[in-house]
Amino acid sequence: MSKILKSSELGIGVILLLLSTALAVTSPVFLTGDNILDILKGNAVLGILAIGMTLVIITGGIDVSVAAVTAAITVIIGKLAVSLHDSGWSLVAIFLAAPLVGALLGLINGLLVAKTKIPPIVATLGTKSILAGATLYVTNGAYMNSSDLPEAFLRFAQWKPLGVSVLILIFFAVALFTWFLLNHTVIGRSVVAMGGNPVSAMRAGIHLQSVQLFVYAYMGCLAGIAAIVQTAYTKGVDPNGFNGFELTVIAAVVLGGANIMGGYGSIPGTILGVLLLGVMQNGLILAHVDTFWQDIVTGAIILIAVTYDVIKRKREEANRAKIEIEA
Amino acid sequence: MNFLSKEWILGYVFAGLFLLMTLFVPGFFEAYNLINMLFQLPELGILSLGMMVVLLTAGIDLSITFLAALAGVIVATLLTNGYSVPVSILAGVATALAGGLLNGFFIAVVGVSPILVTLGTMTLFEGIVLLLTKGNSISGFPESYSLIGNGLLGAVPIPILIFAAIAVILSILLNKTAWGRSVYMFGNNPTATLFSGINTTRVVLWVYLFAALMAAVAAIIMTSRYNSAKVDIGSSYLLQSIAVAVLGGTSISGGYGKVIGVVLAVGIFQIISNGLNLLGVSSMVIDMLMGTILIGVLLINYVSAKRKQSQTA
Amino acid sequence: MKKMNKMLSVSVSVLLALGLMTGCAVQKNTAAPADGAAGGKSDGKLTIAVVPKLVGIPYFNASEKGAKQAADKLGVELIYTGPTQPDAAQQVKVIEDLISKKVDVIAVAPNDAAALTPVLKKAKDQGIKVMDWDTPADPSVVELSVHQIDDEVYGRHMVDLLVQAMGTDSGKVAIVTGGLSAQNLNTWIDWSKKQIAEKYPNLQIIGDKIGTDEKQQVAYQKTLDLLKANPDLNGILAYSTVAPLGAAQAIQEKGLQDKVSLVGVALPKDSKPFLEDGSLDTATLWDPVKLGYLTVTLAKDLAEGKKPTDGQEVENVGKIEVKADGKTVIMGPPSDFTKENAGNYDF
Amino acid sequence: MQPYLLEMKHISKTFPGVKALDDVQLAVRAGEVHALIGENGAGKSTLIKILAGVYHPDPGSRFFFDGKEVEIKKPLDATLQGISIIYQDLSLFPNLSVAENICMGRDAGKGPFRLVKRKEKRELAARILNEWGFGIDPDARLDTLSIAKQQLVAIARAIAFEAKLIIMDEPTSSLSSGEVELLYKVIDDLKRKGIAILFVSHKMEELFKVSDRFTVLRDGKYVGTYDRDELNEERLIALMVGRKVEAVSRQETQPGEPVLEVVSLSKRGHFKDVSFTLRKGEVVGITGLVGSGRTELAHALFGLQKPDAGEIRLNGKAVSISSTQEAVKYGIAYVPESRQREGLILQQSIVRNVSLPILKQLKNRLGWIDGKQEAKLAEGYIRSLDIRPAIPEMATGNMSGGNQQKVVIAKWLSTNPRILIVDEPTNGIDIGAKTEIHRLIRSLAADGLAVIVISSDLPEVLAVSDRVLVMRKGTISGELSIKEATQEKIMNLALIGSPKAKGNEAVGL
Repeated sequence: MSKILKSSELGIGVILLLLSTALAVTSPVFLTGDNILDILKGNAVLGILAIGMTLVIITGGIDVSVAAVTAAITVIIGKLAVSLHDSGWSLVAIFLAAPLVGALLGLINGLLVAKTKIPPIVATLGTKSILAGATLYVTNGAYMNSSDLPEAFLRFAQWKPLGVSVLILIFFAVALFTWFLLNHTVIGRSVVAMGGNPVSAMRAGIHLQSVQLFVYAYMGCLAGIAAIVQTAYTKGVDPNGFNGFELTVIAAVVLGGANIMGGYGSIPGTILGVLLLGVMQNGLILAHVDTFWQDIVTGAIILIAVTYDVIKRKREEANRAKIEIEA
Repeated sequence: MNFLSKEWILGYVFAGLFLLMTLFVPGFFEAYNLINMLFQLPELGILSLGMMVVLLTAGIDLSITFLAALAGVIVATLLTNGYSVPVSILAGVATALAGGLLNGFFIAVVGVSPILVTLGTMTLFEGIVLLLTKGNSISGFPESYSLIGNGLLGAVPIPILIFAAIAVILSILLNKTAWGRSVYMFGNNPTATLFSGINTTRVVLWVYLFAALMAAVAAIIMTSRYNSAKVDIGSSYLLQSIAVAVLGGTSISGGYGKVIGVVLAVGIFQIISNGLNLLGVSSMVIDMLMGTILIGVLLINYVSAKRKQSQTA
Repeated sequence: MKKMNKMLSVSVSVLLALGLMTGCAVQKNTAAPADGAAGGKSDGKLTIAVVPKLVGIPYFNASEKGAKQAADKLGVELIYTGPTQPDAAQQVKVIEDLISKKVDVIAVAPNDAAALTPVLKKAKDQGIKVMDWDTPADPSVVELSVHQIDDEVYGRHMVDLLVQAMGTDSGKVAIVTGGLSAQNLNTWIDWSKKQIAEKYPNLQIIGDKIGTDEKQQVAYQKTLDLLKANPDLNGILAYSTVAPLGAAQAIQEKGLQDKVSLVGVALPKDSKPFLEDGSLDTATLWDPVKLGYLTVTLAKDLAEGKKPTDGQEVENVGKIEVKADGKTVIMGPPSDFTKENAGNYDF
Repeated sequence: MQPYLLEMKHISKTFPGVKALDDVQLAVRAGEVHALIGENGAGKSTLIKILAGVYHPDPGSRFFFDGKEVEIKKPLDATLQGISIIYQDLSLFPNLSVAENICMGRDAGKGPFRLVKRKEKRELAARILNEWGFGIDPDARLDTLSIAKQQLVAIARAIAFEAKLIIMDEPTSSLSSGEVELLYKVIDDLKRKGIAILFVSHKMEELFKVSDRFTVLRDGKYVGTYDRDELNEERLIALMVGRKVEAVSRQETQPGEPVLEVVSLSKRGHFKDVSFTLRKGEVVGITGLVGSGRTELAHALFGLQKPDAGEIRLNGKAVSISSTQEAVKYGIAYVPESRQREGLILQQSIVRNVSLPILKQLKNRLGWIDGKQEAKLAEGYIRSLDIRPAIPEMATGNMSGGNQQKVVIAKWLSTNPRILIVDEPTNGIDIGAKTEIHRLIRSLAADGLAVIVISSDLPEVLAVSDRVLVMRKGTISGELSIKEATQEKIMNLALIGSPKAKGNEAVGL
């Protein structure tokens, strides 16, 4: 029990719970299964990207190019769809190409970060502007709608095994897989170890550059999956659809208790962070909060959540010291 | 003199680009265009200096552009309601400082990490501006106000004079005052600085207040130059100001950064964007080039630092 | 010293690489050949700069197409350039650089009309003809104002269309918009509200307009929430070319095509799938290609000192209307796109 | 005579421009504790890093382990051969569980997507912790443990790798006396199981207590290997330094009027009811176990922590010190425990470090920092404290520990303090520099400063103090004058709270 109470996800969990309770009271719709599924589906893209970003942040890095990478891949998906039409290959091609291209783009970030020691925020800021510029230059912002997408892909987008949209299932699968990867595989533990103490990790035989390459490539790969989900979600491709989204992704991760300096971060925490943002957006409309107040409320809740977290941590530390002396 | 320092390398790039543009871009080296650039550069330059000071303490201020928008809207509202120019400007500056104080309070006093606080306040300030303006722009200022952003003193635009004054003052503040020294020291090692009897809370608080002041000054120049205030005015300067500060040699992990570097970096951005615009290059390509240059210059820094290391070690 | 030479050579090679990239980029950008930009008027051709709110979105791509057609046909040099974000500050910079380039006419679609006033004055001082298109600028500085539409007519028209689609003039409607700070959208919304107040007092507007960041997925999510929060909603008015798509998608997803009517500002090509299944009842817009064409045509006339006249027949565009002030041009009434005719357009 | 477990011959290591090791040799037998000693810069850490696979020796170097010639290319090779190293900073992971820390590295080199057998690891960790009686919960997160416990985790990790040779780099530097005893006991156990230990330390006393043989390095060269019986402290120091080092000659001082009176000072969870008086011109040593509240007490005096109850009186007047700048204003100076983390800004120069606390007083007419005055100040201290290298613009990060500590002291002297609190003044500083620091502390007191020295190093406490306060579990368990103080009495006070033990066996924990 005490372990659960101490977990770093607690703060955000409490805030989410309070917010949800308040919303459930004010709006009868909020707690319906339908609405919850909508929230999950609407935030699947954010969730997938945030999960990738969690690994990056655990190693003490950051990737601000994530929105540009995702947007670029949605465009590639669109191009593939158009050139392959309805052939059965289109679906396969999309599902193979998206994560692969993403991983390659991520690898470029990884190489810059690992090999040249350029701070991650700067390196990825650079790749972000290159990639975003290139995407717009190539597409000129041209929008694609569902009639450009293959029939098979649209069927996939609508697929609801067990009554739950496949997009939500992909989100859960990514979460589960990444959680497993992080906690039960060699590379996952290396990621956490590197975040905790890079020098010790090197001494313990962990190849730091490989770990960095891995996290950025994995981030890219998830951006590819997110691009598929996004395309299925909007049934269209909008090269401008991700402008400024990187900050939302980072916000979700840090709200979820990850330490921006590295070392700490968890998949359950990140999911809570994603949900907090999702519930906030959903709830503000359901609760009929005036449009012009919505940003103010959102900003205030973020401030409260992060402050609560810091105060809680400080108190924990003070208590820890006390335990030592009495023992 | 170390001719291979980050700042010198920036100087070479700046001079080289200037030469290249003068030779190959018609209309670049003409009085009108040169003055034009001097009008364009200060907004980003001033915001970048604000960002640089924050970066020196290993912080970041994501709220800077929306804080500028907020200050601009306050100034604009008062001006259009008949208040005098000084009163309106004062109110705008005061509003920005209040915003800076909010950032500073959460960061320096409560101890929340800067990226989180300013992520929250960024949304908060945007919300306040939206609430105040309902998304509309506010315009119609007195002639005397528009002089700030559009006037010339002799042949020199007033905004660039303001920028130059700020750059000089900031240089002095950072290099010659106890506060400036403490900023660098805090950026290198906050604990040791606190343990040296420095009131680090106050140092950091002033850093965010300074950034807020820069936001206010940029806001005044922008609203005056554009004769209007609106929620998203200058919003594209956020990532640009970080990029400029970093290109200028500022270390994102704190403790290193020079005003001259940032000034050169903003000049480089200005020359590229103006020169390529004159050539008729698409804005998208310009964005791409900015990214390439950012990475390129940092790679040069990396290579030269590495070479230096292998020579001295 | 040797070290320094090495460093210099590195710097120079970087610069050269940049120069090369720039060169390629220019070559690719055939719309504005480097030498055309260079001389400006050297070959006697007029240079007309058309500045959209931003580049890289379908709507302004369509206008670019029309503008290019007109430029080719009329034998003028066209520069179609704008910022990559709808930021007034960036737009001002683009115009300032165009002034340096000494173009003959600048036609701008302002992100913020007031913000452009000083720079447009500057352009005039340099002897450049100044006009606006798509969205009006400060009327005191522009010599010509090309409106695709009469804002009042358009705003009211949207409400009429919605009532028509709902089949009743009573019920609850909601307003979804692209960006809360988009000037032209806000103007239309205000006229629509006026129309509701004056003509359909039984229509009730729920809450304030809902901003969607010019992003389809956001419009989609927020409309979903809106539908849930207001189960008795009868109609939605969606402004901006992206918002109606997201809103339609939400209606489609919840199977509310018959219950909730949707009228929006949208391009026919993008909205076709939604028109077909009834989630979007009517999309209403002008032809942005024609708008681009008209803008360049009138810009050339402006440069040559010709004034537009009411009822003038413009080739490839049709009859135009000129308001009493002699400089406000209206392209014509909006086109309504429905499932029947949406397939006939290629924008 | 049994064969050597480890034999290194003709080891050289050249860095660009520097020959760090020049034909050095080292031979360690199984089951012995072998001390590797030398001053800072003698090449100890380079040799250790070669052993650990971090550095590669120059060609011609030969390396035998367990009877065969081996080549160690990367850290993992060393671990797999059975060489484990416990770094001074322990090299553990604060964000991972004890079990994972113990098993970290076991999977290195395996495919990245191999599964981690967490249950197996936990069992292994639990077994080792249990067998060796370390009393640590394998599921606890490392950063919830004390440094001493973390050290045991590091040892458990070496055991888990079935290490035949464990290298301990300054293992006792952050341990208090009682914890050190526990470590000795563990070392004994390791020896009994045939594990060799290569022990690096600066503390003479402990070297003689635990080591069987000594290898001495000086200036990157091999001086010799000696049995314990061949050596005494004096001889060993002479071998290390290459000259004779005189012990601190004690200048007797006459304590003046009370400067600082602490009355019933308490801070919940840290210390309770602490009272003592500090006089002008005297040095008071405060010792006790790490975690006994010594550093926290110093923090309270320096305004870093607010006490809950009690009074601090300066020159008879009660004051409340709520921030470091107030402490400085009252003439209190604090040389913190960690030179590198808390004491210095390593990236910055000597000048800038020295002037930091008095920047506001260095103003010229314009209100700017007076650069000339600042440089003069630093140069003055460089001369008077004999700081080397005597380059004012030198970044402090590139200096040796002893000189770094002098810069910290110079920084505080610049504020003209009346009270100087020094926390672990010679941690990780080599012998020559250590006595120099001790002499400096004595001479400062002789000049009228009131000094508190907090230290776990009992010989140091006895060498510099006029009076010794011993803390135990947050309270002062006893006070001894320098005449009556002995190491044994201090230990008893620290461990059981009374100066007399019933029997010596009770001390060993």
